[in-house]
Amino acid sequence: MAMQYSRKVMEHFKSPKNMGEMKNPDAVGMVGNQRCGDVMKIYLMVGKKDGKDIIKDIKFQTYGCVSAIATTSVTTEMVKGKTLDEAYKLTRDDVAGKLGGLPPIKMHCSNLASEALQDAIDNYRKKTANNKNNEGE
Amino acid sequence: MAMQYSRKVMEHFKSPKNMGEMKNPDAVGMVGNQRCGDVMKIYLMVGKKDGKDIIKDIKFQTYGCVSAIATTSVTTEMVKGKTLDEAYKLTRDDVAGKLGGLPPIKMHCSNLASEALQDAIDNYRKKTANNKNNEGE
Amino acid sequence: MNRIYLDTAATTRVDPEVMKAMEPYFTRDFGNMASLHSAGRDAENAVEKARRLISGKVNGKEHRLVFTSGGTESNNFALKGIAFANMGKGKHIITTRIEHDCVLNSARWLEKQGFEVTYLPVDRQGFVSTDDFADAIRKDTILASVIHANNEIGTIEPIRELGKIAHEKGVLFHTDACQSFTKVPIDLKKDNIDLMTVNSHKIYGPKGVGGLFIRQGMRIDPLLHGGGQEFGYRSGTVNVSGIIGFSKAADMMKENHVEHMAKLRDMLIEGALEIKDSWLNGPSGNLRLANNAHITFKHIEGESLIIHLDLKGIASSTGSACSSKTLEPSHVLTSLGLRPEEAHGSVRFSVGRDNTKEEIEYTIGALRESVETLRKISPLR
Amino acid sequence: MNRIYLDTAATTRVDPEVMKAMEPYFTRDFGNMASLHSAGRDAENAVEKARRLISGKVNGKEHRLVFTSGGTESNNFALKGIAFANMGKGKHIITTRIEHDCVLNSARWLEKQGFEVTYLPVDRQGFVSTDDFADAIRKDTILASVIHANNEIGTIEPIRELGKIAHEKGVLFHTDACQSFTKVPIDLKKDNIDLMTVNSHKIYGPKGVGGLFIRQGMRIDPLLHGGGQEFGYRSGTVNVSGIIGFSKAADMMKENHVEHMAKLRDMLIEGALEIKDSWLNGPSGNLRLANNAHITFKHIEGESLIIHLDLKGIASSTGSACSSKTLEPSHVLTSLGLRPEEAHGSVRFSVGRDNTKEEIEYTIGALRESVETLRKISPLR
Ligand SMILES: Cc1ncc(COP(=O)(O)O)c(C=O)c1O
Ligand SMILES: Cc1ncc(COP(=O)(O)O)c(C=O)c1O
Repeated sequence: MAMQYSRKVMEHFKSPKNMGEMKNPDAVGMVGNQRCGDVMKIYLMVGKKDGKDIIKDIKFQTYGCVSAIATTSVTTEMVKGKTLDEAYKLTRDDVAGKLGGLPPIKMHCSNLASEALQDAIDNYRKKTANNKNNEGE
Repeated sequence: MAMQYSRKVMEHFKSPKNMGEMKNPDAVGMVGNQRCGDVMKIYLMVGKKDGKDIIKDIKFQTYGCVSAIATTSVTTEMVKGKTLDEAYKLTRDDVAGKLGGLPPIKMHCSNLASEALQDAIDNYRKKTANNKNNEGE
Repeated sequence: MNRIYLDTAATTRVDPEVMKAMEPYFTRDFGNMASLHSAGRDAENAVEKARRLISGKVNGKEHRLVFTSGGTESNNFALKGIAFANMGKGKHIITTRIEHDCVLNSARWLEKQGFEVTYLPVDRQGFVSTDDFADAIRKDTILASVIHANNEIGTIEPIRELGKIAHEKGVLFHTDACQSFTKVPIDLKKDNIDLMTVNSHKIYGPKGVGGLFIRQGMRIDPLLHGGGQEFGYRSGTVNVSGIIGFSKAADMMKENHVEHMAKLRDMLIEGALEIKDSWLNGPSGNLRLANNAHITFKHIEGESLIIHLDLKGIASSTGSACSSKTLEPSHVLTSLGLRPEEAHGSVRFSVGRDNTKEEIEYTIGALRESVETLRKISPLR
Repeated sequence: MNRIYLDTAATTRVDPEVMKAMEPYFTRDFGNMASLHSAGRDAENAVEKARRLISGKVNGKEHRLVFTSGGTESNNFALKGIAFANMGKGKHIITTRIEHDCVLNSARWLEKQGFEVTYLPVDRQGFVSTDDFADAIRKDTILASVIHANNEIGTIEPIRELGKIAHEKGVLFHTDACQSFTKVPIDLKKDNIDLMTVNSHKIYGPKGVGGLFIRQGMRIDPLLHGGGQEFGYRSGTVNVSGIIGFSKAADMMKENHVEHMAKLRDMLIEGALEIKDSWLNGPSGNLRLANNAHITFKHIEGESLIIHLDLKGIASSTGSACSSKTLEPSHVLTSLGLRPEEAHGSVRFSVGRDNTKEEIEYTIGALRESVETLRKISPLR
């Protein structure tokens, strides 16, 4: 059947926010694979606010269908300026909700942006933990 | 499917020739039965011409479908004035041919007029044979 | 000559408003619903609206309306689809002797594939007995299919009671509502219906469109396998314009149309029965379909009468053997107990919402004349 | 914005002349062909004329054209009808991996009913090998079904040779000609075809109409049982207006339309292949369907590209998994040997007789832009 995308989805597809590569990111997350038709990459620049780690800048690159592109775009918009802890809690449902819903079949296949973000945050924390450990030696 | 009757069939159906009962016929023939949907009755008045028995007058009554009515009507028309021997040779195909053809399914079920005529002639011959026999006594 | 059309039980013309509703979907919004681009999306929206509208007419909230190519496909789909999907549970099916040929011949084909079928008798007015029905249900019965309103004699069957009995014994219940849809109130839930067949060309919609209501969650094999359209139940590029026409047609049928038809029907029956040696087949009053008048004239052969009336500008129909390919009289009429010679002499008039009182008066006169003429040339008395 | 429709392989608009030809049969000559009265006879004459016209296009003298509700029904009918009618002779069927879903899913359903099916592979351009075909035939093979021109990649199969091999070994030969009918010359006799599927909505006729050519005297079970319409092969009230539209559409397709389409196709292919990391799927030249251009763009996901083009006013189609309900990439593309990620990035443009050179030029420009944009936001290189 024809895919019925919400107006919001189409807006993000037409003009994705925070699109492109980031030079020297603090961390990168990536999920999906090409065989399945969706690959999402998220670049993070982390800053401090009130002693907490926040997302100072975020960028994405996506290979995939309309909903894959729209979900990564809206995700970057939703978490920019948030603390890492807050951003980490973002779920697929939050993303889909913000977009005014997704076609059911797309809900679980091209809605991987929150996972890509978590992967990026995980990578950031691992890296900083390693750095700390290294510092501790 | 819709029955496709020729113009000729429809003409005979609309205004049957020689239709009705005959008072005091020389012979009567009847074929078909009501269960099957067709009953044809033929009345004969026999005369002499050049020493031969001819059909001086003929009438019919038919219960049945369009082709049953048309075939009896045309049959009476075809044999009026003919000798009994000639009339006896009339076949279903002759009748159907004269009508410009019949729908295939109707060819063998409601095309019994020639049989009704033969039945009438048989009855006439039986009757006159009996009369001769009686005369011989 | 203005023709008088009294064969709406066979098919109806497409209403001009239905035509107007369909037109854009032929030439403008013609997209394939399965397409991703916007032409396909427009078509899909229209079809889903049509689906809701038609479902709304029969309280179809628990059901899925699957669009098909007509009543015949829907009935084949219902019987064969349920049979093949549920043969693990049992191979017995119940139906009646007065179903439309598409139910009967589907059932007969299933018998060849190893299913068993019980064909329930009917009484003189065409009613199935609820007792017979209950008695026929066995442990291995998977489906019962009973026509809602009969297409020849107009008898409306007690489907609510039959459906209740079926459900009490765990049997799926299907009804063929091609004649009754929009003419007899239907509530899929209250009437205990699991599957229901409807079609478009009996209600001033286009030919080649129909539907099968299927209770959600039911196991049924598709009849048409393929691209997975119609929720996977019925594949094939969706006939968008046809469906839009069907729903417009369903929308246009109103209570007052039904009342109008019932009035003309009764007028016609009354006039026809004044001709001697004639009788009505099927019940009278509320248990008779609003548009159906079915009369037997003794010593008359139906085809001849039909054609006689046709020459007078009146379109009607007959159950006579002579009008059928098999040369057998209508199975519905013989199931009522009519003898073949009686079945031959029966005519169906089915009125429509466009017919007028004047047309019915003219028809009664023409009928009287034609019957007289044909009786005059008949050797039977 | 004037839209550019490049999805004629999915469906076409109804030509205004086709519409005009159909109109009287909706509202005036709407009779049921099975009726005795003259309304029914008029309808019948029109349908028989349509049957002769369409048959004449493919030298169908030894065949009977049976009208159906479309390509899906015809293919289901051919496979299941032959299977059930001939299972006494054998239960093996041959088909290919690149058939339309309605053939494949009919075959799979038959497997569940105890039939065995061989799905022949194809080469990188989509051709079935005649050797493979001959080798697959067994003593118990009853039917071989090979698509004439593939709906995704446009490959025209060597059906004349395949049909010859089938006939030498006493196997019935069916071909699905939904895409090729009126675009590729067909001679049912010379091409050794026993059964052939055609439909209307790919050639500017209405949706919901198709046909199956059946060689006379062949044993085949109906798929739709019922009132015995269409010589008993396909029951259901005949879709008169649809059939008239189908035949008008067939009549209107001319050699120069095919040439026009082939020219635009080649122009589009040439322009698209100038975009780097792209290739054509299926053959080029005479063995390719006149309206089909099927291109893969590396590192592009098809749905996104289709929608991008749609926003620019261009309707096209993709074999990407993301556009299908199963989330599997097109079985045709993977059968060619394309990897899933390659299948995702493929787009089908199917031109029509109304398209212009200017439209194709615009499309090539839009395509270049969209591919660039999508590659820019992609993390893949
Ligand atoms: C009761 C009934 N069932 C089924 C059908 C078949 O429907 P269709 O002609 O749409 O195939 C009809 C009418 O033709 C009918 O009256
Ligand atoms: C090759 C092929 N076969 C069968 C079909 C199915 O035909 P329909 O949509 O008329 O059911 C199509 C198109 O949809 C097709 O392209």
